[in-house]
Amino acid sequence: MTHLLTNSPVLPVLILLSSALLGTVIAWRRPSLSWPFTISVVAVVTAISGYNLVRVLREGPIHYYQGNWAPPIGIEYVLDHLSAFVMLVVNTVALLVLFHARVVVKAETPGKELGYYGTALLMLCGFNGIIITGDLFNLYVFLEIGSLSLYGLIAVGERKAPIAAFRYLVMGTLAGCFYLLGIGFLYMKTGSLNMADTAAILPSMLGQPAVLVGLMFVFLGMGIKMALFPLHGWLPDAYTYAPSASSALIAPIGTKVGAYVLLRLVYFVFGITIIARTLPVAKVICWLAAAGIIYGSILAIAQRELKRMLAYSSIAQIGYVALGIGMANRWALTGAILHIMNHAFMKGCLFLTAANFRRKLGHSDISRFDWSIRKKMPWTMAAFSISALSMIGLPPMAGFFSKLFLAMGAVNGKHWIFLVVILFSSLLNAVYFFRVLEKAYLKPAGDAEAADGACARDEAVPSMLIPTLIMALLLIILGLLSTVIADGILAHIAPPGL
Amino acid sequence: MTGKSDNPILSMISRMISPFIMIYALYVIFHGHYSPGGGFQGGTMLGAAVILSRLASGSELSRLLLGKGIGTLMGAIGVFIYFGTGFLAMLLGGRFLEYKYLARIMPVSDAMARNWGIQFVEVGVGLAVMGIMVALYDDILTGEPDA
Amino acid sequence: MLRFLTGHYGYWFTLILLTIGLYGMIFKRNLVKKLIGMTIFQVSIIMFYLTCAAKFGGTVPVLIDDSGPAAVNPAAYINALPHTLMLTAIVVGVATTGVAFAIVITIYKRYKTLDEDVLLERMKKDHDAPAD
Amino acid sequence: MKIINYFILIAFCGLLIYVSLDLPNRADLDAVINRETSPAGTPNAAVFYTRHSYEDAHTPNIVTVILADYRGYDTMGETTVIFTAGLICMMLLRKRRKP
Repeated sequence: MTHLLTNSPVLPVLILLSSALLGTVIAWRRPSLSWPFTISVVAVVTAISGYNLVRVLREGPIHYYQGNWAPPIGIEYVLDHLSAFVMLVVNTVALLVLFHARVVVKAETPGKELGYYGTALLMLCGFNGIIITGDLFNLYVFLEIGSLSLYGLIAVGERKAPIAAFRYLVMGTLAGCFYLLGIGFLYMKTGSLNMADTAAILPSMLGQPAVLVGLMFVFLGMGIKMALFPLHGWLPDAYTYAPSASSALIAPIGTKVGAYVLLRLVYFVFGITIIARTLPVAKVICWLAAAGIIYGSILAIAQRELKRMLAYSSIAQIGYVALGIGMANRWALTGAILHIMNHAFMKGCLFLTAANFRRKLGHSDISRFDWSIRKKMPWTMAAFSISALSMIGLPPMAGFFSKLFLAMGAVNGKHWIFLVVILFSSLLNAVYFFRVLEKAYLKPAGDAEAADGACARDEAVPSMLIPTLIMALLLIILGLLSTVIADGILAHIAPPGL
Repeated sequence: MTGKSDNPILSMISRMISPFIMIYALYVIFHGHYSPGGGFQGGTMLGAAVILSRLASGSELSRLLLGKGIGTLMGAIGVFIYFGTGFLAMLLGGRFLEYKYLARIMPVSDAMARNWGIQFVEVGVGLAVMGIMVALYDDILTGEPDA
Repeated sequence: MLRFLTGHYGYWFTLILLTIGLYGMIFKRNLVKKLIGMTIFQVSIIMFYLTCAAKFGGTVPVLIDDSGPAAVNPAAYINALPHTLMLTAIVVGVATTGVAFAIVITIYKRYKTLDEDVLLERMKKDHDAPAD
Repeated sequence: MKIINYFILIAFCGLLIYVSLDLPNRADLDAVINRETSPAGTPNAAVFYTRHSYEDAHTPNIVTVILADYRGYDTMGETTVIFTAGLICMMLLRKRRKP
């Protein structure tokens, strides 16, 4: 057994892959078994990724060679503080969302549990594979596994879901092809596919056009995957029309992995010199991110439907992460990684509450909210309020600390405009969240039945409520722990030249 | 073309040809070490042979060749063979997909153990590709009047 | 100059294919034609990788004389790595096209059209109907 | 809206022309990817495969050795891609069994 644990970096991906296969075969015989099987597998994977993080903190970065071939020859898995941390966040959020998904999947996509849980496991396998790999082409293969599963999870929804899924598929495949073209140019110039090896070769050929255009294409591909501002066309429809369980699974994890890949490639492969001086990619990322924050926040205010509002707020929040990546100093980088974690939990909690509303009230239209909700679903509203306050950035909750780090990064880098953007957008966040809170707590209910305030408590089923409350609770705990996380884990992430 | 194709020549020829396509596909899979070929090319040809019989003699008749629902299951088995070989190497003490350690349970040298490892993997890939090709054809066809 | 031309004409053919693929994806209204454009785009990237793999006077990467590592002359065999990568890219292209056609079929079953503009109108008509 | 599309297409074309001018000649032997060691001193993977594939796996076909042994993990990921496509088509298109 201890021998297996020496292979712990590769275990999460392998377990998820084999359980997706096994799960399909098992559930073929007894469909009722697919949900418990999936939950136990994701729980085991979360435990292993927790063990991986502890192991990295103890032993420092771990390099795992597939088939025991050294890096330029074989494929290498790099488990350092950044990848172990993001893997733990992704797996924890997925565990909580999948725990919540049992009732919703049975209600919204009856009879499709067999394929649904298999695809969810494969999506997680793809994303874990992206986060931990140290090889450029291997990242493309697992990017395709993750993206294909996303298209499937969205397309299984109701009337308009396939159209949103088709649009996402065309843009996602285009992004994958841009990324492949980008590493094609890099391979033609450097002759190596390993990230660390390419990073060592690139300084000798810094200003050459092929390397710069390769960087541009990789950035373009990952920009579409993480829905950076001008490339976000697919996101609002995809999150709104997907079934509730899928949008709760995709929103916290999908765009974050794209941001993680951009961060990994820009800092650890291309290096600071290329993105800051020879080609102002850092500046471009910053300005697109700032425009995205403002655009996303303003459009979120204008939305009538809760899930569409959350989709536009996702575009704004991924703008924060991109801003942190673009500002290229230690504070901003820590803020970006912290915001990947915070936003994963916040958006997960918000989409779970939206799923609860859809399940119990039959709709999630903001205009039809009134204070009967507070009486009918007090706990779900409490979770919604906590995550809304965290999105706005109030101190005890986690959202405040990541915005704090980003603001200090802006001050440190003397980017005054971005500092203004961060503070002003927090105001915009407040506007579109308080609009919902105000309706849910203060707007007198129209119909008589709720007028005397005696409407019965119609709370969501416990199996849907517990994960939502756990996530809300985690937001507060992570908020208090954020300085510990920043100093303990994120301080060790030292991209060369920063 | 309803049910049994009304063109006897077509169904007769397809029934004669598809076995030979399959034999050549097996040759491509197993001869992948010495000549261009391997799991993917062979698996696609196997899938093509089954789909040829589906097209020519209709799905009912062709169900005897390969059942309707078995495609995805066969794909799962194929990927499991690939994963199993790598995991077996890991259980025997090496890293994942390190076929050298298969030599511990096979009476061959390290290099030949890798040769056999590659062979098992190619068979797994061939099976997976064939299963999924036929499954895709069947799924896209559900609900249509039988081709 | 001739050396430059003979060395780069391969890339320009790939470039033309890439542009045609992108044109198909952006400008065509029919969903299936978008998919055709996407497939052209994927295949042209495969062509690009294969033009990188060529070597002057190199043959198929199957070893003829199996003598030791020192005796093998790498210049005699073309670069095998891009060919391996493109096996993977071809299969990814097939899988994506398969899923895309599955989605197009579900769209056609529900909206009875494959034209994007008609589709958007019917989606809006749905929108005014009671919430889905 | 049309203008933006045309602009995207032309910009894409321009970028590709700009790159193709800098790429090495198509089949010359002293390009960076065909040299023994890369500029940073690490061994070049492609040449290593050509030399050591028979010694490591007694298999003349170099592509098969790379495919299944040196970069075998890529191929497993790719077989998973096929299986994902099969699973998704089964999920989307197959009629629900009557419970």
